[in-house]
Amino acid sequence: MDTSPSPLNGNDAGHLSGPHAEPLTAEQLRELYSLMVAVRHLDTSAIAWQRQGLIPGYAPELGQEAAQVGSGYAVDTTRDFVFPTYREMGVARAMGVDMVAYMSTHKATWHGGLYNPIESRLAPIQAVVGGSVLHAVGWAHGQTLDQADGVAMTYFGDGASSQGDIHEAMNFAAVMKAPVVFFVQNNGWAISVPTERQVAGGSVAARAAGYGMPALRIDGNDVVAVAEATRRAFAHARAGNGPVLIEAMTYRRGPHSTSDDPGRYRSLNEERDDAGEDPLERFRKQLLADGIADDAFFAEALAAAKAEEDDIRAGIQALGSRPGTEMFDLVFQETTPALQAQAASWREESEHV
Amino acid sequence: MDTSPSPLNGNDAGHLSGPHAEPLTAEQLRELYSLMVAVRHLDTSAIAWQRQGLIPGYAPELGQEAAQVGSGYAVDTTRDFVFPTYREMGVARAMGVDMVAYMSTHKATWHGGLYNPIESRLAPIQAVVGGSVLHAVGWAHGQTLDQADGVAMTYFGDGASSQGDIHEAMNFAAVMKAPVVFFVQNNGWAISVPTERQVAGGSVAARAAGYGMPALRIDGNDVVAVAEATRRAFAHARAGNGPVLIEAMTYRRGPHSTSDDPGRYRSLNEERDDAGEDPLERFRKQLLADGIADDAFFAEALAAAKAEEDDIRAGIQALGSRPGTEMFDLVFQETTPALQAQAASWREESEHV
Amino acid sequence: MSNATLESGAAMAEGTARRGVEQLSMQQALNRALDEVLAANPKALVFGEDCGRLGGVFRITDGLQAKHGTGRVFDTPLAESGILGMSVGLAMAGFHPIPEVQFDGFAYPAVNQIVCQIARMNYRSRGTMPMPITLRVPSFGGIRAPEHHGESLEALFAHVPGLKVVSPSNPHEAYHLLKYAATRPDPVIFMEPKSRYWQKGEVDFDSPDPAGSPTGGSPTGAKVMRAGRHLTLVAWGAMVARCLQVAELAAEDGIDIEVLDLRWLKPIDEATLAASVRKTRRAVVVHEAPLTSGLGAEVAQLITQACFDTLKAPVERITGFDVPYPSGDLEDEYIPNIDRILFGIQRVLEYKRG
Amino acid sequence: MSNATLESGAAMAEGTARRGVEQLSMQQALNRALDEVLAANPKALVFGEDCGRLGGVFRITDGLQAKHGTGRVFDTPLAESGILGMSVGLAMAGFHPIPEVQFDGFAYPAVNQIVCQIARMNYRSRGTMPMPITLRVPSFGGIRAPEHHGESLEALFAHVPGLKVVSPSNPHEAYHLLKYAATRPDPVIFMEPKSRYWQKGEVDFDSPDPAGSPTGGSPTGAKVMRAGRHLTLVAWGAMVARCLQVAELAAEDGIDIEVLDLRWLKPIDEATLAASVRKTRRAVVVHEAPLTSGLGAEVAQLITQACFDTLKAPVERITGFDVPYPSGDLEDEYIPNIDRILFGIQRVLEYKRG
Ligand SMILES: Cc1ncc(C[n+]2csc(CCOP(=O)(O)OP(=O)(O)O)c2C)c(N)n1
Ligand SMILES: Cc1ncc(C[n+]2csc(CCOP(=O)(O)OP(=O)(O)O)c2C)c(N)n1
Ligand SMILES: [Mg+2]
Ligand SMILES: [Mg+2]
Repeated sequence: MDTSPSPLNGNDAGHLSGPHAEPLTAEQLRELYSLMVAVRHLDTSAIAWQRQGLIPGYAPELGQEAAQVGSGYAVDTTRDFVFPTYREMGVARAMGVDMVAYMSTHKATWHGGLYNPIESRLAPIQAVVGGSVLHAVGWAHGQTLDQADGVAMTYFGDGASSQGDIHEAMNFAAVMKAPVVFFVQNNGWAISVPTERQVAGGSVAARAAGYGMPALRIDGNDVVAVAEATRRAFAHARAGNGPVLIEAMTYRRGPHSTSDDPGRYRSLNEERDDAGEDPLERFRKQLLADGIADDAFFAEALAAAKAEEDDIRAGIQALGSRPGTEMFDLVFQETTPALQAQAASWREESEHV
Repeated sequence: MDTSPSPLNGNDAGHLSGPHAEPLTAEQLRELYSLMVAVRHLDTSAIAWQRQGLIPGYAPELGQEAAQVGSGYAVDTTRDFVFPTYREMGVARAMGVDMVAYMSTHKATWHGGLYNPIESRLAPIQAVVGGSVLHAVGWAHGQTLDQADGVAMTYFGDGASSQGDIHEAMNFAAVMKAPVVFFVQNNGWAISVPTERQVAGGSVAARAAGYGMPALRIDGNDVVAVAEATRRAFAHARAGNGPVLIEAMTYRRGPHSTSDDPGRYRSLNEERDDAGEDPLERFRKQLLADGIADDAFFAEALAAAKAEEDDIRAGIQALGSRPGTEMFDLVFQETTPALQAQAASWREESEHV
Repeated sequence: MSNATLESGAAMAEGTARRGVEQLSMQQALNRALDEVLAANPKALVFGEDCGRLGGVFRITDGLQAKHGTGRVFDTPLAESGILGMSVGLAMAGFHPIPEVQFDGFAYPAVNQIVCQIARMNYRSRGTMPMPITLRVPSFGGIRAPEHHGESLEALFAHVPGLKVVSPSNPHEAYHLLKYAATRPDPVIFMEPKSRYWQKGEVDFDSPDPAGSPTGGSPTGAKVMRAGRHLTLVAWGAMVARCLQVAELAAEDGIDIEVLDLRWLKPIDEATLAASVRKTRRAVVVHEAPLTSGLGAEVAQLITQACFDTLKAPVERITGFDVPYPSGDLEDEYIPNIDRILFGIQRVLEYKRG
Repeated sequence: MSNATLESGAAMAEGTARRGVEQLSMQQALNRALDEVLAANPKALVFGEDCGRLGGVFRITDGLQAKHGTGRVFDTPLAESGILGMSVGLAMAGFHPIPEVQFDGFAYPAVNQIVCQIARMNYRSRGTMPMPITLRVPSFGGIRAPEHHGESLEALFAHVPGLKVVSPSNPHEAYHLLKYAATRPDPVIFMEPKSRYWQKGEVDFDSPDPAGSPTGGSPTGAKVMRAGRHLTLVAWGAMVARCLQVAELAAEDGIDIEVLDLRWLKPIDEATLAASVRKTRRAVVVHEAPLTSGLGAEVAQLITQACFDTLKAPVERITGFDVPYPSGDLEDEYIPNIDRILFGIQRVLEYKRG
């Protein structure tokens, strides 16, 4: 796989414009590595938490750390806004979202997560496949109307690409020239269905040309390539050139979720052959080879990741259930008499008062 | 505009395969002309019928006769199946559907039309934009499962191309290699919205490449080009090569429907400039120039069209309302006690018995 | 919503200057309300299929693009899920979207965005991302239209937690309810009775409560449109006018009918409903939607719960049948007509415990 | 449907050979039913997201692809409207599609195809294009799942003319109702109570009517699961088991409760409902869906209409609240629990006029 981001379209639109960003500094590369280690460690820990009964379920992102950290790192949280699926823990972490609040969704504390999406610049966790992609288009069009310079980035998978909403979103964005980055993580699978029986033509990026939209199909396991492609896409959209699609080719190395059993649809041999090199290990080797980081740095990063995980686990353990009144109080901005009556009878009957 | 059908895709899939059909004979060309005149005459008559109060409304297809007659003519009604929208009168006529039964929908006699869709090989008239495109995919996949050789052709407009279902249909069809011809009439308008504010990238055909599907973008006002492109697409799909998309570039010369007022969104000058030459007049000139037909033939064709319209009008005039019991009897194959009770009370109260 | 009677809609928004009374069609009244909402709130946006240049197929948005600009009033591509999904994002960005779906039946492709996103985003985001979206849906039947152009989706919408649903019955209600709905911080489905678009009526701009209304009206809650003693007819949308006609006819036979315009289909004003039926002791609910699992069941059950002791007969429902909305003339058989409503009234009045 | 009691489902289909009784989970019973339907009808097809190789996320279709081939049992791309729209075309071509949507909440993207196409094609085509589509929807809550994985859509479906809706409450019902539904010529929404998938129970393959059932059962209509004299509890899906528990508890206090499994949510078996409440004179309806405009309103109103004279108290509804389905522990507060049902029963039993 070619590691440099390459425009897929032969047409004019295929060339991204907008100011070119400086290459990543050594400091930034190390930061990317630290983020990836933190994410990897939290991700594998979360599976252990689930086995230990601390959380009821989890959707691992093992193997997608480069795609998630690299793209999340490119977000300018002072003006951009991100729309995740249910699997973007690495994006949230790279954006600096409170991770106890984020992981609370996996403790089944609150569906959308407990973080404040407005302050975090990260929309609530979204369980409908493809559900939020149109939201990004609306938010981005709002930037145009407000003459502001924020860009919306929306994540979706190879499976989600089959949903009608994805098409409507791309068409709306391209018609309105909305500043949107469509970030596709093509991780090879939608639960048990491989990309080749999901994505006709084989590439989500190839769809972009049909909307006159530029697309980049990149090596999603190369964190630097991902970060740079995402920055280019942001610059292009921010400069008023309309939407861009990035298809990051990666691999879901783990199960779909902690209740999935991948052995039913793929063999360990297939996993090994298709997954390619581990993005974290690969980045480590590259940093070493380039003399940007050494074993001491890697050890330190891992230690920091472990300490971070300890804190997050403690935070998750400390999370109690949400009070039942929230069920009623958070439905509307202006509540209704019927809802108040239901809340009252619930209180009476549940609390036996 | 180039009048020859040209594959749009640079990729392999761009070349249609399947046996080549013989060129159209002089007899067939005259038949096409007669059909176009019949359709033109019925279409303009229907507008008059609406003004006279014979029918409550109508969706004219003025200007789309070549696209409709040419494509409908290519259908093999012994094995293929066609899925129309609300504007395919010309297709129905070219396929030999009973025109009183077809036009009954515009008398508001029965929403789907009174013709038998199974026998006519034409699905009921469809008012949901894009609503039946997936049906064609399912029907076509049924052919694959049955190892039969029928092809499904589904019609939709430039406006409908924005619907999510269209994307899902193309992706399903291409993933399953279903024998479907997606026939797009790009008539420049979706009610008041022109194609350039509807179809990002400007071409529905250009979307096909993203699914690895061949597409033809053709002059939809050239009936011969349309018929030949459609035959090629059928041959390709019938030979097991999967779906094909045809985008027939044409122009809606009339209002969207008899209740529309195009003066609110386009000027007569714009209409004249954008519509191009009348497809019927153009074909007439061509037949004359090629010595295939003469004025006597044209006069005869028109006389036949008028006679036909007389019969259809008489048939429509004679159509009474459907009996109210049909409301209840046609809901299910196996009715329910609740529905029978409602039918009984309706009978009692409406017929005052 | 509960305290909202305090702010009496238009009159407050426009200050205290009296603006008087005009004869308008419902189409004009809705157009006026949108115009004023756009003028008052720079974050309000009006969009949908053919809403811009054409002014909508029913001309409800006529002239608004010319006046407020193509940024505020615009055409979208032909995709209802896209329109509603985009509305979510615009709301997140601080706008007040007022989208239109062209006809009731074309709300179905957007149900996923309406139910799973619009209705739940305030909840999911713990109140940080309100969804002030006013979805206009030209609704109900009665205009001999093609298939899917005569649907009544109120039961579907009313069942969805997080949505509010309202339907005006005349130009005055249309003006005030739309102005009210389009300034709320919660999503409201605004169901316009398309068969009434061209009917004229008096609009009192100064107060949601028309002069001479039997109850103190407000843009929230139900409204008694005609006081009566013998039976309560409950209706909404286009059926209110029909029920008023029925009441006139019944009056000739000495039957004194109270007509209640439910207005808000969610939340339902149980108090006004109960007060009316406690007085009349008999009720008939009328709607165009199919009978089974229609909103009439909810209304009937609320009445029965509240008035079980006083009810003289079970609440009767006169509704559309459990059949797809029919074509042409059959429309008159499907939509509750005067005869069927009168039969229902008769059954209730003649009910004997047995 | 009305005459369908004549053919008693499985027993007929399999001839007269006795097949006996087995202990199965609902997952196994459904899997068995699908296997037999596929074997008996070469035009039957099973498909959906992950239905093939994986056997479905709940393993309902486990092993079916291996046994019946990839043509008969297959995975689709991830698009629910696509799945249902394709089903329409397959039905037109003479197949009997048995599609699955992976979870209740993901039926919403397919609502347009379900409501405007599947439910109406038989009508639109004047009976020439029947839609024998059996849509399996893993439904209702109770498994601490992510958002949109615990929805109850029965009120929406029951309101749609042209659809039939059924929900099994135990493995025996699951086996017989699915075999019955999947051999009907009309579209049936088959709502599987996912929280009951792993509960075992006795399946009598020879007759839809389990040995010892108080009523002569059949795959149509409602079924009395426990006879009682003081009050009728009406429920469906997972709530039936809960109501049976409640009845046991109430029995300790000398309260004799009849539990009615509604089974068919459209058409509703009014006769059995009325017969039960005429006897007990009191009724409580229990469902997981939100209260307002839920199917409980329809059931309550049908009871009230039929039993107005004998009812001792208004029918009570114990339901989910008008809030989005909540996360985690709050699920136990939202779904009607034993306490809330007992409170409701108490209110009805203690109701005094006046
Ligand atoms: C509309 C919808 N349909 C079905 C599901 C169930 N589901 C959850 S994840 C998933 C697969 C998604 O695959 P992909 O988009 O590739 O994302 P990935 O899981 O690989 O990150 C499915 C079918 C859903 N959440 N939403
Ligand atoms: C789902 C849906 N949304 C909206 C409409 C209302 N409507 C009817 S025709 C039409 C425009 C269709 O344009 P196009 O697909 O280009 O077909 P044309 O009318 O030009 O033949 C619209 C918006 C509809 N019928 N269905
Ligand atoms: Mg994937
Ligand atoms: Mg068009």
